[in-house]
Amino acid sequence: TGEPAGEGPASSAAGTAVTGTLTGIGSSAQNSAMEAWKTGFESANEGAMVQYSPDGSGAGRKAFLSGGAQFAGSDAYLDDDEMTQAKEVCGPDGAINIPVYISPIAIAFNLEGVTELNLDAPTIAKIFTKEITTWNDPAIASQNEGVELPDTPITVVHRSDDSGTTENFVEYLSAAAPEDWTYEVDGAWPADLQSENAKGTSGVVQTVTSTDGAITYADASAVGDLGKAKVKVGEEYTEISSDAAAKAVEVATPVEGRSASDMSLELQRDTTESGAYPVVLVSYHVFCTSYDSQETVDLVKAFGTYVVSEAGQAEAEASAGSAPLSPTLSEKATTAIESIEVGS
Amino acid sequence: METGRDRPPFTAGTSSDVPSSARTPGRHCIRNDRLEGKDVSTNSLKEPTDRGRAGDKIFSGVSLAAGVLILAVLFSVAVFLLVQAAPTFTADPTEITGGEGFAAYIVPIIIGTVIAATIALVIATPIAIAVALFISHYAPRRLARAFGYVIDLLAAIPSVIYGAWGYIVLAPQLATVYAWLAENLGWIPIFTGPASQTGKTMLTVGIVLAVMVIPIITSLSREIFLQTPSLHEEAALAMGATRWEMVRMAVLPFARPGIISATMLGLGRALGETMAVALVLSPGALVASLVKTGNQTIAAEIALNFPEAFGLRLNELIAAGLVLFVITLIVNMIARFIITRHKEFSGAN
Amino acid sequence: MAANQTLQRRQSQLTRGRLPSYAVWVVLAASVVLGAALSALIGFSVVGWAVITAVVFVVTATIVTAVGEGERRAKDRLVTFLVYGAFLLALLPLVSVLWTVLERGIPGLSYNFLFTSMNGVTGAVDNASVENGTPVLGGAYHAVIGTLLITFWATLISVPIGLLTAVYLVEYGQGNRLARAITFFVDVMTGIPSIVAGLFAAALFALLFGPGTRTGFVAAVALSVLMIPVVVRSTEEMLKIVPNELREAAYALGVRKWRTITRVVIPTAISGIASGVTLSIARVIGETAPILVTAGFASSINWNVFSGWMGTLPTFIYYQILTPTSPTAPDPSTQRAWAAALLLILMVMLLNLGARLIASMFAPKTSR
Amino acid sequence: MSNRIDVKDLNVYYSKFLAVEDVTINIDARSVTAFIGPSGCGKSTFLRTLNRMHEVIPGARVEGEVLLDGDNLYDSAVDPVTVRGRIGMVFQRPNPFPTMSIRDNVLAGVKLNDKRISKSDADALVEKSLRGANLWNEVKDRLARPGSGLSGGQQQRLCIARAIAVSPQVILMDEPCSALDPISTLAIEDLINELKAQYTVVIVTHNMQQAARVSDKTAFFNIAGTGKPGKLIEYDETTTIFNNPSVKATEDYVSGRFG
Amino acid sequence: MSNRIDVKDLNVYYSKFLAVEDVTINIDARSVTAFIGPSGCGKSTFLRTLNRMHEVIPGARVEGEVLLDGDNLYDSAVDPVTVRGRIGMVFQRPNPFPTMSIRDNVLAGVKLNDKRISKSDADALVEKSLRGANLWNEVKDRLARPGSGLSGGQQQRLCIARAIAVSPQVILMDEPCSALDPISTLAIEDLINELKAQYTVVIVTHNMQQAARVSDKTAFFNIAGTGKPGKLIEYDETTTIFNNPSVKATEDYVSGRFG
Ligand SMILES: Nc1ncnc2c1ncn2[C@@H]1O[C@H](COP(=O)(O)OP(=O)(O)OP(=O)(O)O)[C@@H](O)[C@H]1O
Ligand SMILES: Nc1ncnc2c1ncn2[C@@H]1O[C@H](COP(=O)(O)OP(=O)(O)OP(=O)(O)O)[C@@H](O)[C@H]1O
Ligand SMILES: [Mg+2]
Ligand SMILES: [Mg+2]
Ligand SMILES: O=P([O-])([O-])[O-]
Repeated sequence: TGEPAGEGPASSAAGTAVTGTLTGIGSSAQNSAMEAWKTGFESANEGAMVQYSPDGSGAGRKAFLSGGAQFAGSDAYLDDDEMTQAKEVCGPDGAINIPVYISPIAIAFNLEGVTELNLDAPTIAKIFTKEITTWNDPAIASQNEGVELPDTPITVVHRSDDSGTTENFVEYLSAAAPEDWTYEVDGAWPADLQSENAKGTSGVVQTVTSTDGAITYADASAVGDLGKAKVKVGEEYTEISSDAAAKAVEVATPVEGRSASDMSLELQRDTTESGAYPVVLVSYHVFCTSYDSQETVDLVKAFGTYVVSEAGQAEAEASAGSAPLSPTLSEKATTAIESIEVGS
Repeated sequence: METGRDRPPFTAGTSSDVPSSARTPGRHCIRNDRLEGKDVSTNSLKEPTDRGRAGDKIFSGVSLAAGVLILAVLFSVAVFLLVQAAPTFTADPTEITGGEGFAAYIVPIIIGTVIAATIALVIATPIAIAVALFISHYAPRRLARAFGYVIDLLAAIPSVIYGAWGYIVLAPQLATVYAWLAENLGWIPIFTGPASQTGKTMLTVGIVLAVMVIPIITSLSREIFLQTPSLHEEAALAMGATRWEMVRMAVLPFARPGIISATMLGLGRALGETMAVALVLSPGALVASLVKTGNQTIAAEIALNFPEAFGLRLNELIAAGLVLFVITLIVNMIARFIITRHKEFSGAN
Repeated sequence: MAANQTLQRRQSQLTRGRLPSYAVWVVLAASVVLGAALSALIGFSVVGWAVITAVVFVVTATIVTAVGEGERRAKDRLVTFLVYGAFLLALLPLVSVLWTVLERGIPGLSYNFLFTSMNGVTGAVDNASVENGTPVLGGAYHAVIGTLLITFWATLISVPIGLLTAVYLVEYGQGNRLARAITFFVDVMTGIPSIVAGLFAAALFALLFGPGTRTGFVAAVALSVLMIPVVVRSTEEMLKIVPNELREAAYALGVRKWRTITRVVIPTAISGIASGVTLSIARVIGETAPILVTAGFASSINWNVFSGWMGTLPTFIYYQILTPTSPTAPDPSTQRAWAAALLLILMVMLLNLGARLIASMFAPKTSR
Repeated sequence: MSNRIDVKDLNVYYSKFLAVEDVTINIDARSVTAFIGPSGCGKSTFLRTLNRMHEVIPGARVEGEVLLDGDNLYDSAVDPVTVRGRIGMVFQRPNPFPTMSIRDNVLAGVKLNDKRISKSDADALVEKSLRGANLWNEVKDRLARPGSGLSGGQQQRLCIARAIAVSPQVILMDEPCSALDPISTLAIEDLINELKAQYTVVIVTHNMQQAARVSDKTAFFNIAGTGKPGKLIEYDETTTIFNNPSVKATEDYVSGRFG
Repeated sequence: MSNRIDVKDLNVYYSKFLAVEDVTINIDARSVTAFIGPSGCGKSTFLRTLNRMHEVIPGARVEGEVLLDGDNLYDSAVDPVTVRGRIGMVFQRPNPFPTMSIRDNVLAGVKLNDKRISKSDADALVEKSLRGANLWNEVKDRLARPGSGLSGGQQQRLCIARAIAVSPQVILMDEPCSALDPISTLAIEDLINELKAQYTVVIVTHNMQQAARVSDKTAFFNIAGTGKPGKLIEYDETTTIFNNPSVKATEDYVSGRFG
C-alpha cells in the first residue's frame, strides 16, 4: 500500500531541484511539524527555503486570502465564503484544502493516584459544564469500577485564547453529547462557562500539572505524564493513540459542494466505529490552484507533496507526535497537489 | 562676533601695543565685507554674520518636522484604528461577541483594564518614588549607582518572561495568600471567595504589572531627583530640616512634573501590556473580587483572540484597541491638567 | 572651663532630647523576638516572621523616636524606614525574576547556543537529546542577530525623532498650540498596546509595498511607535530642568540657539537622556507581539533588515515556551527559552553600561 | 544660654584638598564677628563648618572641634539637624525655593517646628521678618507669587527674612549685602545690630567699611598661594584689626580700602 | 566703528508688568557708564535689553528703540545673535557651565561657535582672559577641573574672563564685583579702565565708590513704589551726579554713601 504514496515526493525531490522562498502563515498547532518539514524539505532542495509563521489559523487564512502568504496552515478548512474570496488571489478555480496534520486531543487530568479513566461524551460534557463538580461523582464512578476516586473538587481548565483545539473539542461535545453541551461551536470557550484557564497548550498543561483535581483538553503530544481519559465510542472505551485518531479521520466524509481536488473533511464526531478516537484535530494546508510563476508552482508542489508523503508524515510523527495520514489520504492529497498549475 | 578671531584680544598688561582698530588689517577686511554687502546704507546689524543663522533655521525646522512627524504617525494610527474598527459600530448587535452589541462586550474589559492599571500604579508609584529617593538621596553614594543599575535591568526583562514568572512562580505563591484572604477578609467585596486555586487573578496581574512599571518610574524620577539644585537642598538643610523635610521642601516640588510624567509613562505600559497579562490572567467575566478567577483587560483580549480572529471579530478587536487609545487620552488629559495648574511654580529658573 | 567640663561630663545641649545610638538596635532585637513569637502563634513561617518583625520594628521604632526625640525626627525616621523598605520590597521580585531566569537559563547558555541558529533543529532532534541525555542542540544566534538589528534600526529611527521633538517642545514650542498638541498625542502614544503598533506598521507597509511585507525594518518601525513616546517624555523632562541660567550664559556669548541646545543644554541633561533612551530600548527589546506580525518568525539567520523574515529573542522565547519544538519533550525548548531570556537581559545590561559610559563622557563635571 | 562658639584646631577638607588649615578661634556670644580675606581663602568654607553645612558636599569633611557653648558640634552623637536648627545661615548666592510663594518661603523654616501656627501669627511673622530684611514694602502685594520672579537683591533679602524668621541662636551670613543697594544694606546692618542683642552673628564680607561698621571683632583669613590651604592670620577687636593690626599681611589687606 | 548706544523711549515689560518705563539715554562710545539705583528698580532688566537678552524670558518684551551706532537692535530683520556677539554680558549671579572645565568655560564663546582656533592661540587666550579677570594665578594649575568647584568670587571672575575672551565691542556688567574681595575688585576696575580704550562698558553697581571711581557717566534709576515701573531719574557726568545732582532723589540716594 505504500508504493503510490512514496512515488510523488520521490519524483519531485529527486528531479529538478526547486529554488526560492515559500511563505506560509497559520496554525500554531502545526508549528512543530512544520519545523520538521522545513528541515526535511530544505535538506533535499538546496536552493529552497520555507518560512512559516505560526500566527494562528485565522491570521493565516486572512494573510493567504489577501495575498500575504503563498499557503496557509489552518485548523479548519476554508468555509464557503472564504472559498469565494480565494478566487481573487488564486484565480477562477480558487483554493484547495489539504489535510496534512492529524492530532488527537487528549482529555487530560491531574488526580492523585489516577492515570486512566473511562468517560463517555455526556459525562465529559457535564464535567466541562461544571454540572459534575467532584471526582467521586456517581456518573464518573459508575464508569470506573475499581478506581479509587477521591472527593477532590474538579477544576476545569480551558484555553483562554481562541484556538483550533477548543473548536474541535467543542465540536466533538456538541455532536456526541448534544443534550448536555448546548453551546455554539467556536474557537473561543463559551463565555458563560467561566472557569480557570490559560493561554496556549503549554499553558493549560502547566496549570493542570500544578493543580490537583484539574482537567483540560490538549493536544495529545503535549500532555506528558498527566492522566488521559479513554473516550466511549460505540460500546467501547477507546484509548487515545495515533492509529485511533487516523481511523477517525479515515471514516470522515468529504465536505459537499467542493471541487474534486479539494480535501476538506467532515469528521464524524459521533462515530461508533470501533477503535476510532473522534476527539481529533485535523489541520490543513491551504494552497491556490494556480500561482503566477512556474517557479512558485514547482516550489509549492514540491513542498506540498513532500509534506503529505510517507517520509514527510513520518518526520512529523517523530518530531511532533502527530498521527500520520493514511496511505489513501496521502495518495489523494498528492494527486490534488499535483494539479496546481501556472495561472494566466 | 566674526571679529573675535581677527581682532587681537584686549591686552591686560601692556596697553601700548593695542593697535587702533582702523589700522588693524583684520578689521579692514570686515569693513570691506560690510561695504560690499547689499544694503550698505542701512542697519549693519542686519547682515547675516555667518552660516549660523541657517543652522538655526535648519535645526528648528528639523525639530519641528520631528514633532509634526509624530503627529502624522499618530494621526495615521488613529485613522487606521478608526477605519478598521468602523464595521463594529455599524454591525448588528447580535453579530458582536456576546451577542449584545459592542458596548456590552467592551465595558467589562474597559473596567478590567482600568482595575489592572490602577492596582499596578497604586502599588508601583509609591514604591518607585521611594526607590528613586533611596538611590538619589538615601543610599550610600557608591552603592546607589549599582542599585540604580540593577533596578533599571527590571525594565529589560521581556514581558514573556514576566508572564512566565507570573504564572509559574508568583501565582502559586499568591494562591495560598488569596485563600487566606477569602477566608478571613471575604466580607470585603474585593476579597470575596472562592479564591482561585491557581492564583491567576486580577490582583496577581496588578502585582506583575507593578513590577514591570517600577523601573520606568524609578529610572526617570531618579534622574530628576539627582538634578535637584544643591542650592535648594542646602537652603532646606541650613534651616534645620531633617532629610525627609529637605526632600519634601526641595526635592519633591522640583521633581513633581517629572514624577507625573514618569507615572504617565508607567501607566501607558500598564494599560497597554499584552503578553504578561495574557499569560498571567485566567480571564473571565467581570467580577468585583480580585482573588477570584475573572476579569479581562483590553490588551490581553486582543492578544488572546487576534491570532484566530477573522472578519468582524478582527474589527471588534481593533475597536477595542481604539477604546484603549481613548482611555489613555482621557487619563493623560487629567494628568496634564494637574501639571499645568502649577506651572508658575515649576522648578526651572 | 575645659577642666570643669571634663570633670562634670555634663550632657551636651546638642544631644539632649536624643536617644542613644544603640536604641534602634535594641528595638530591632526586641522586634525580631516578638516577631518570632507572634508568627509562631499564627503558624510559623520565615516570610511571616520577616513581615511581622518588619512591621513591629517600624512601628515601635517610630513611636520610640516620637517619644524620645519628637515628632519631626520620628517622621524622618519613618520615611527612612519606608524608603529602605520600599527598596527591599522592589528588590524581592527583581531577585525572584532574576533568580528564575538565572537558574533556568544558565544550563542552556553554551557556546553552541550562542553561535548556532535553530536551522535544522526538529522535534526529533530534541527527543533524541532527551532520550540519550546528549546536549541540547540549536541556539539563538539568529535571534540575537535579529534582536540587535531590529533594535538598532528602531533606535536609529526613534532617538533622533524623539530627541528633536523634545527639543522642539522645550526650546521652541514653549506651550504654543502645536507643542500642546504634540505633547498631548505623545501622551496618548504611550498607551498604544504593542500589538496595535505592530498591526499599524504591518498595514502601513502592506499599503506601500503590497500585502505580506514582513521584514526586520517593518518591525523596527512598529517598535519606534512604542519607543518614541518614552524618548520624548523622558528627554522633555530632562531638558526642562536644565537651568535657564546656562542658556542665558551661552546666548550672551553670542552663541546661536541651536549650538546652545546641542552644546550646552543637551550635554547638561545627557545622563538623564541616556537613561531615558536605555529605558526606551529596554521597553521594546522584549516585545513579542508586534514583531510576530511585522518581521514574521524565522529560525535561520538573516542579516538583511530590508528583506526576508527575522527572528528575535522574544519571539524565540515565546514560541519555545508556547509551542515547544517537540511537544512530547518540551524540556530542551524550555531550556533554550530561559537561556535566551538570560541572554536578552545580559544584552540590555551591556547596552545600559554603554549608555552610561557615553553619558558620563558628557555628563556635568559637578562635584555631585 | 550664651551662644558662644569655640573652634579648636580645625582643618577643613574637600576630599583630599585641605581648604582651611588649623583654625582656632573663639567667637563671643551676642557679638558680631566679621570674616574678611581675599576671594578663595576659605571664608565660606569655614563659615559652613560652623553649622555642619560643609559635610553636605560629597567628600567634604573636617578634623578638629567646634564647640557651641562648650558642646562639640562634631560629636558623633550630635545630629546635624539640631545644630542647624540653632545656627541659621544665609548663603552667598540667594536661593529661595522656586516652587514656593514668597510667603511660604519666609515660613518654610518656621513650619518645620510649628506646623499648626495660626494664620494671624504666621502673617505677623511674615511681615516682621520681611520688614527686618527691608523687603516688606516691595513684596507686600504679591506674597502669593513665586519667589523666583524677584530681582537679585530682592531674592537675597528674601533669604535673610527666611533665616531670621526661625530666630536661631546664631546667624551665619555669607556676604549678605553683596547684591544689595546702600539702602537695603543699611537696613540689614541695622538688623544685625538688633540681632546682636540676643543672638550671635557671624558675617563674611568683602566690604571693609561694612566690617568696620557692624562687627565687634574681625578675623582675617589669607591664603599663601594657589593650592595652599587658607589660614586664619589674625583675629582681634575690629578697631585693632583696622587701626593697628599686628600682622603685616592684615595691614596690607585692610589698608587697600576699597569695597 | 564707535560703539555708541542710543536708547529712545524704551518701555520694558514682563508680560503685562511694565518693569522699566520710558528710558531715553545716550551712552558714549569708549566710555564707562554706571547704572545705580535701589534694588528692584530695573537696572538688570534695562541692562538686559541692551543686548536683547531680555526677550529670552518667556513673555518679556520691549517697546522703543535701542541703537548701536545708529542701527536699531530691535529692527525685525536683526538677528539677536549678531547683537549678542557684539555686546557681551556678565550676569549678576555667576553662571559657569557645569559641563565644562575651567579652560573650556573661558573658551566657551569661541568653541561653542565652532570657531577654529589653534591650541597655542587658545592657551594664550585663556591665559590672557584669566589674567584680565585676576583669576589666572588661582586656577592655572587646575584648568582642567570643573568650573563649579570654585569659590563664589572665583566663579564670578571666571564669568568675566569668559565674557572678555570673545572681545565684544560693548560689555555689559551686572554687579561684576559684588562677590569680589578688594584686590579682585581693583583688578576688575583696572580691566574696565583698559577696556574703555577700545570698547564701551556699561556697569551696574551698588557700590557708590566704585561708580565714582570707574565711570565717566552715571545713570540713576529709581522706582516710585511697589508695582510701579522703574524710571531713569538722572543721567550725567559722574562727577556731577555725585557732587551736585539736579534731582533731589539722586542726591538723597548718593549722599547715603555706604556700599
Ligand atoms: N565644592 C568644592 N569642591 C572643591 N573645592 C572647593 C569647593 N568649593 C570651594 N572650593 C575651593 O576651596 C577654596 C575656598 O573656597 P571658599 O568658597 O571657601 O572661598 P571664599 O573665601 O568664600 O571665597 P569668595 O570670597 O570668593 O566667596 C577655594 O580654593 C575653592 O576653589
Ligand atoms: N522674571 C521676572 N518676571 C517678572 N518680574 C520680574 C522678573 N525679574 C524681575 N522682575 C521684577 O522686575 C523689577 C526689576 O527687577 P530687576 O531685576 O531689573 O531689578 P534690579 O534693579 O536689577 O535690582 P537688584 O539691584 O536687586 O538686582 C522687580 O520688581 C522685579 O521683581
Ligand atoms: Mg565665599
Ligand atoms: Mg539686578
Ligand atoms: O493549535 P491551537 O489553535 O489550539 O493553539
